[in-house]
Amino acid sequence: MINLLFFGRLGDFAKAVPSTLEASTPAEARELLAADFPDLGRELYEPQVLVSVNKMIVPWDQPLFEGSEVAFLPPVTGG
Amino acid sequence: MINLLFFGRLGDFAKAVPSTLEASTPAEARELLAADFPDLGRELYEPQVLVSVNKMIVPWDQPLFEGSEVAFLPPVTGG
Amino acid sequence: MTSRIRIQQQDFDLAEEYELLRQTDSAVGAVVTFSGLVRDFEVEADVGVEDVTCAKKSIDSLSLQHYPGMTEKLLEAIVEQANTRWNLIATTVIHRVGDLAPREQIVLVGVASQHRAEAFEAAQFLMDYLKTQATFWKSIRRDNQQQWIHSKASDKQAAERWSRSKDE
Amino acid sequence: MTSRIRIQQQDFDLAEEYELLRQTDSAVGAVVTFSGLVRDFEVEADVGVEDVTCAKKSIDSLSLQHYPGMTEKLLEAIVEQANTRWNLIATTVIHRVGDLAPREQIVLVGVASQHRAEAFEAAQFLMDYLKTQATFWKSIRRDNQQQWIHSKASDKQAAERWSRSKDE
Repeated sequence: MINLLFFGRLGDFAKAVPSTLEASTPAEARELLAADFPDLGRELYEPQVLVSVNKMIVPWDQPLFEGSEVAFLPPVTGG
Repeated sequence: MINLLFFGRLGDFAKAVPSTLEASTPAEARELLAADFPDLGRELYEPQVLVSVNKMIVPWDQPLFEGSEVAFLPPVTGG
Repeated sequence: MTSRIRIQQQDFDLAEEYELLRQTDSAVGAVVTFSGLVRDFEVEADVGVEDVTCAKKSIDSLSLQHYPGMTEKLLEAIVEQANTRWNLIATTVIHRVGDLAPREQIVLVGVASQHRAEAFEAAQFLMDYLKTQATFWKSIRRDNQQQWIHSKASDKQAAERWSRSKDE
Repeated sequence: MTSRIRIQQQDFDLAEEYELLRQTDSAVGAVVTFSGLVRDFEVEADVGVEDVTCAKKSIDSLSLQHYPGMTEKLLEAIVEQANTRWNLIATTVIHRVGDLAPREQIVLVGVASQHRAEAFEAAQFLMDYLKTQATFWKSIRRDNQQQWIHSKASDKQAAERWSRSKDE
């Protein structure tokens, strides 16, 4: 099981989404989420959305392990 | 008569210089000063030295009038 | 280099942070501070059929979310990059999170160095990178509706100029 | 634009000036301040027969002379130029004169604007022009001897970059 986090506008689309999932890469997690939650899926496939695993930005095919924290990050807007 | 002011390092060379003079341009004032005070003269002829009349930077041939305030300004070093 | 990084809900005191920066060392000749404040409006693009117009729309409040644990690491990396590029004596980065009203302080970046050029450049660099790399997300509230702010192309461009060359 | 220009012997309070800048208008989104401090040394060039070396020499105090009446006019002109180039909401320029000990504040430049780029650029512009155009002269005291500071080529170059083009 991996833990899921959604930030910024992605959080609005992820209100009904479970906080854990079985997936071996972020890409697979995104695919599974898009199948069940098409509105969220459209957002996650936006090219500007990045993914982090355990608080490091990673490529979408990064291998995941039990307990990995996977966060979906829209473009940042701080400052 | 015109009034003379010397700023920065020029002040060190102008301690014995009278505070007024008869001159029709800053160039003439400088010439008269250089004749009487050769050390000051060398400083005043440095190309970086500017002259102001009544607190405005002017060319050396600017006409002077009774009571004009002529200031000799070495490169500034504030801030 | 002395570096202070804080992410907090409460307000900060520029005077206090400035004193810490200037007192770090007797070699400090320049201190630059940048404070970002909540304006009472946001500029929004209205994309029409034939053209794009920009309108100022007033806001009731701003809200800042961040990714705890990740933001701190990213800010540390940004400060470390600035310190590699310039010869800095001390830096301060404070970013607030949570709900903020118009006119409140959002962010403070402060840099102490020997000379002014490096303090100015490093402060600008820190802000440009913070805006485009640190995991903060801003939303505005207006008429009881929350709306996420879009990232700005101008911020991306501002950050990109630092990767072109050091002296550009 | 609100502009405050002061030349004074007494110290200034950054916090007070910052509050004035940020409270000018609810459209203020960015405030940049630059503070110049007296360092406890001056870098001096020793011109030898074969090469030029630079040495840090400690100082006891700094003294600032200016041309009353002329300096104010020049600072006003510099601020006016900045305001023509950038869209500014408020500016503050304070320069101290007289004797200053190491670690004391010499100069403050503050700029409030809507966006950070213009505040950063205008503050840098004000400092670069103040350094090369305002009628201040600095001397240092060391072992009871007064010595006038030479103007720096780097300051002249810093000011010249603004005349090349607005966006460079």
